[in-house]
Amino acid sequence: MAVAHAPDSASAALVVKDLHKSFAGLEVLKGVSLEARQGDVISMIGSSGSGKSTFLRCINLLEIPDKGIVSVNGETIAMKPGPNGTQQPADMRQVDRIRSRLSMVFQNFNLWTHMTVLENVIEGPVHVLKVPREEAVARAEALLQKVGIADKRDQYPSHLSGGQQQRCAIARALAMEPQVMLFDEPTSALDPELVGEVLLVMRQLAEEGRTMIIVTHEIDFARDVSNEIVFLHEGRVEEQGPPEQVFDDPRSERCRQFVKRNR
Amino acid sequence: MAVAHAPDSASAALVVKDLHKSFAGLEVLKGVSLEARQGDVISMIGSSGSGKSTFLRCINLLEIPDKGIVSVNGETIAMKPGPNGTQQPADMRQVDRIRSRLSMVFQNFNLWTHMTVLENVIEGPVHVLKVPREEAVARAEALLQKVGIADKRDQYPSHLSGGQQQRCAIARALAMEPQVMLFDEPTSALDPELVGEVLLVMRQLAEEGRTMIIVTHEIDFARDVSNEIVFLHEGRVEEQGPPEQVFDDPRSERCRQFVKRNR
Amino acid sequence: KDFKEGSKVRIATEGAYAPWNFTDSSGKLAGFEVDLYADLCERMKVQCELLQTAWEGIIPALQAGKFDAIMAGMSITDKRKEVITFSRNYMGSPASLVVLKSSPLASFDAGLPTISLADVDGGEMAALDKMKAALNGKTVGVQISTTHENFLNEYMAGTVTVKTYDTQENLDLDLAAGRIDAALASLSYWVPLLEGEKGENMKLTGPKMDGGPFGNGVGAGIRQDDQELADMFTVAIDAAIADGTISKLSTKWFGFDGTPKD
Amino acid sequence: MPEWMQLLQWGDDGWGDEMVRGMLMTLAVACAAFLLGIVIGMFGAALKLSRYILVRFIGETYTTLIRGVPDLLIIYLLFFGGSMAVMAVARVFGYDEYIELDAFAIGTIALGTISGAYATEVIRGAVLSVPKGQIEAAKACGMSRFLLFRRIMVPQVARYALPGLGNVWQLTLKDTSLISVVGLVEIMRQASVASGSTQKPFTFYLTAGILYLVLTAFSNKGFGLAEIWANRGVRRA
Amino acid sequence: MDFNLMAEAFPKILDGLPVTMALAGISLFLGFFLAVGIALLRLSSFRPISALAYGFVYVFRGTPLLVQIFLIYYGTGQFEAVRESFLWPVLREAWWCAILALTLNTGAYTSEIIRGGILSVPFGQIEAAKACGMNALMRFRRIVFPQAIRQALPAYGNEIILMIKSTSLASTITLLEMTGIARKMISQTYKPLEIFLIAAVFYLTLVFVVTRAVAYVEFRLNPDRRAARTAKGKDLTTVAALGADVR
Ligand SMILES: Nc1ncnc2c1ncn2[C@@H]1O[C@H](COP(=O)(O)OP(=O)(O)OP(=O)(O)O)[C@@H](O)[C@H]1O
Ligand SMILES: Nc1ncnc2c1ncn2[C@@H]1O[C@H](COP(=O)(O)OP(=O)(O)OP(=O)(O)O)[C@@H](O)[C@H]1O
Ligand SMILES: [Mg+2]
Ligand SMILES: [Mg+2]
Repeated sequence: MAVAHAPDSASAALVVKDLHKSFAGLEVLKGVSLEARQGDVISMIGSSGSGKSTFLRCINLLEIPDKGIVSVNGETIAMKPGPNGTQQPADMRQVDRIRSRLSMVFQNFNLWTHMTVLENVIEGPVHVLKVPREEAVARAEALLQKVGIADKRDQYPSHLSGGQQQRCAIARALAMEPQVMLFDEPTSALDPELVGEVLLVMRQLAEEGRTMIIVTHEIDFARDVSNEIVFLHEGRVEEQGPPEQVFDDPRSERCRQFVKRNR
Repeated sequence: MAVAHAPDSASAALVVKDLHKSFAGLEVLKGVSLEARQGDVISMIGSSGSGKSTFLRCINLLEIPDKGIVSVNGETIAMKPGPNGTQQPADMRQVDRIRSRLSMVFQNFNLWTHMTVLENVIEGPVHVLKVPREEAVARAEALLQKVGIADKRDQYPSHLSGGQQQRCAIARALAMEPQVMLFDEPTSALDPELVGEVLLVMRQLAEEGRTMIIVTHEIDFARDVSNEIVFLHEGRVEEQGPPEQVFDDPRSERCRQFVKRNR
Repeated sequence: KDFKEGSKVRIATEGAYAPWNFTDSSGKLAGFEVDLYADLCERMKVQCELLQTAWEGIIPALQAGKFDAIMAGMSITDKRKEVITFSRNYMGSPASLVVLKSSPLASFDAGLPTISLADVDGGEMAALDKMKAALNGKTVGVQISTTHENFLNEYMAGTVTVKTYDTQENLDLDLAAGRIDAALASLSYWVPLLEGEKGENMKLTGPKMDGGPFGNGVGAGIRQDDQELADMFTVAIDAAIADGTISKLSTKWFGFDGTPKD
Repeated sequence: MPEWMQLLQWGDDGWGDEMVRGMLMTLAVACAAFLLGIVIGMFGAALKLSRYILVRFIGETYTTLIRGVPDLLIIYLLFFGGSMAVMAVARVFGYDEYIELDAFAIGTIALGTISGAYATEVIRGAVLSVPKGQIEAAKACGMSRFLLFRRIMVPQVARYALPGLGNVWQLTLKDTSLISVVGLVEIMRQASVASGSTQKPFTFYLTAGILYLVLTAFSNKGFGLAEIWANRGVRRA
Repeated sequence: MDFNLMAEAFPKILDGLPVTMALAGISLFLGFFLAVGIALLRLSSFRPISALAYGFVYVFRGTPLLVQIFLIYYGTGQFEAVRESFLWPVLREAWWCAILALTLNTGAYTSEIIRGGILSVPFGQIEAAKACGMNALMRFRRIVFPQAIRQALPAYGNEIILMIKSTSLASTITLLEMTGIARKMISQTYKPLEIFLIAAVFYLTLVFVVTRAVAYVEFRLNPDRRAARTAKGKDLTTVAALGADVR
């Protein structure tokens, strides 16, 4: 579905170079690099605990990487050395600005419990992007319609089913109209029908030129939605390429095993 | 895989009759009945918001059904009329007893955050079932091994990846050695490899004669694991039968549509 | 309860109201009333026990029966007489104003050294008027709900601003800080204070006043049911006045002879 | 030797030992009352969270009444009222001497009742903050009410309640100054005796303040450790 | 029971009501903002700042309010330098000293309560706010604070009540509020029970109003803890909250 681009750092929407991250001695990311151009949809697969979520969280600095560079739209997040060998973001204002251009769907949704579904969705646009309220509400309603929970707009997250919460989280991320979207297993709680619909939404977004990084366990979904697959194994990129190659003819033994299980 | 049993109420491990449940005017379950014999593995499928989780939660009385009967191993949970037309469990001791024979894996895990992985797993056996501590620990370690998170035994849940949390939740439920197990999307955060392993564990449990009710979105998994499929639609059982029939030749139009999406 | 010779009598004092009664640094009680109680008990031929209790709640505790008498610098007033009874007074205590030495009031002279408010004659009237004029527009501090406060409200109403303090020490501090122009309290308090370092910058001014609103001196407080105990105290106090014991003790502790006149 | 050091000497020549003894009394009463208050607070919270409106009403009445009535009145009622009641009963049996109730016990009960009302509110707020799912998980594995309470609620409630309970502890610590009316000599009473006897209020009130700070330092340490314990497994953003 | 005395006490204590309410109201208002600031400073990762905030809380929570009022009012007056400084016109007034002491005191206690509330906000929700680019201030204002205050509300209700009662200490520095008047009457009549009972009536009324108001605010702020809203129907339960404690 996506056109092959020539590697071109200038038009790169997201560049990650040599990312390292450890938790209390456990090295989770051992040097991961990734480059995504405008309109790219990259799926990350890999076994549980291989560091996929950590990687996404490092991109928008929810975890501070121990080493490595992240740039979004050509702007590199400046880091400064912190105490005992770690690093820290140099300018929190820059971080906030870059974060407002990224958006993220969390693996466990993290909806704000004190706000209704609608309020969750308009929160970012109204307060971060300063979109006028009526406009934000209109857009939010359209998004909720799209993901099929328009009737739940005035409910609080604790009264939603798992799939409804996940859809609310997706709508919240979409509402930010970000250049780069990070999805952490966005369809885990959805039934096959809804997965199909989310697929449609994502295609549409890709056509609008938005870049997406998707962590997913659904190989079929990954195949359908993405133009590049990254297979993460034990904190390293073990295999990378277009879906056909990674799924149908993987070079690495580990990847072959992983994909095999999925009929 | 499973043998067809003659319907026999006496050996029925779980009987649910005409369950109704509304939330503030929204009728979520509109009379759902289900019968599971020893060793049955029943998968419930249905679109998001159709009431699957609510149904499971009603079985162990986490939600009090507005109407309907639940019996486990022939023992019916006694209810008494509550204020304004609702009902209430008559004997909380009975409810606790029955709950200790059921166990549940929640859609969002609900691990106890103040306990390590191991403590989460041995909590029920040690304190509810009064299993000696060493024995419980030994069994818990075996279970953690089985689901592949033995190395995380002393971590707190908040330091686990999504899939690791889910596996911890599964181990916690298994540790109770219950007669009936309720799984709410037990594989949503797992990669295909792990799904395969969970499948193995479930087969083993079924062979031991345990009864399982599984809510899942993964049609392939449901086909592999269960001897009966229940398709829930808008709070009613729309289609019910062995996997081959429900998936390959559904009678209801709605079910046909739902299953079609899954190639 | 019957009190007679040889009975046991429990007497309460506060232990924090120097020099009437206070605690020394080793925790032992001392002061005018501590000396006096021993003397009176000997005269009454009873076995006495001296207890220490907080001022707040001392009367309810007397009524509840925790002890049988209070000797804690307690003035005999009509209000108190509604709830307990008193022995005769064992100490008279005229009141006086104190000001800072730097104050214009320091040199105030009403023309009379003492005023007895029980029966005011012409000269005393003129002295009171003089005082009124001198204090006009000034702020005077007193300890709350004392006879001194009553005096200001009755005799100086409209001329002075009255500020009330829960303890006498706080009143002293505000006088030193200059928040008030003058303080009114009993001479038995002022005389020892002015001798100490704290009173360095202060001085007595105006006439000494007693009688009328200042009540009838200090006596032992006793439950109303126990009138016979009050009478025993009165007899003993009369004797102590007669042989000069009170005069001696008050001079020792207060620096002046405070033997009550009647 | 500076004057204040002389005043605060140890032994018969100074007030140091008396003040420290007052501090120990404060500590003893406060500890006993605080523990009692926690127990009452747990019951109170249970009452206020009950499904039954009547039970809730009882809890509501308790907290409103106790918090609404001046603390000193509660102490008076318990102390004087208590001993009068006991004496009235004794008189029926022909005994009419004064009966002294144990001041420490009365003080503890009075302060415990008061701090219990405040603890009730703190604990109630904390109970409501425990993630619902974790309670459900406990129910689902068949835990009885008591077990649920002991194994899941207490540790989690502790986490949310500790800062608030720290306030209640401070309150109890300082409310001990009110029990001097029942005859217990604690820090503030000792300070007022000393300042009334020496005419040195600043020295003694400052000393009292410092002694309270010493107590606070120890209790802060304790609460800090308790918070670390209660927050195990919690991630911070 | 001396009912005449009680009847006499009623109007007198009523006179102190405005003083009590003004002292409590003003210091609670100012103290709240102070507390939010202190709580934030305490959670700062910059050590000197959090230590400073801790020191403030430690001292003002750790010493009796009586001692604080005493030192602020009588203590400052001891120094010639203070008496000659520009602060004296303020510190000279018992009223402002009381407000100052009460504000600092409630600020310290409230900051602890708010800190507890802040710590109870689920970690993931703060991350979600970060992820959509909210800066620290906005995160606090929109996500953390609204949730913190929900958790802290019962404890804060305690604090409001304690402040109302704490105003009684203002009588040590010549301000006559309700307890001051009551004590004055007690030391004239020596009938503490009767007079305290009348005072209790006033305090109880205030406390009752406060607890109802707090319960109402708690109810309003926690829609997610209530049952799902019925379509668009009127929220009848809100009205019920005034009568009963609703969860
Ligand atoms: N506590 C509640 N209050 C109000 N409505 C609720 C509550 N719990 C569930 N619902 C509603 O009931 C319906 C069924 O919810 P349920 O969680 O059973 O769905 P589900 O079939 O499990 O969906 P999913 O696959 O998305 O998890 C949903 O529309 C949901 O919004
Ligand atoms: N805060 C933390 N502290 C310690 N260890 C952590 C922390 N967060 C993650 N880990 C560990 O890092 C590893 C990678 O976690 P991560 O969440 O990135 O996995 P994942 O690839 O997203 O897995 P899943 O598919 O199960 O979500 C896991 O082993 C996990 O236990
Ligand atoms: Mg993950
Ligand atoms: Mg569900």
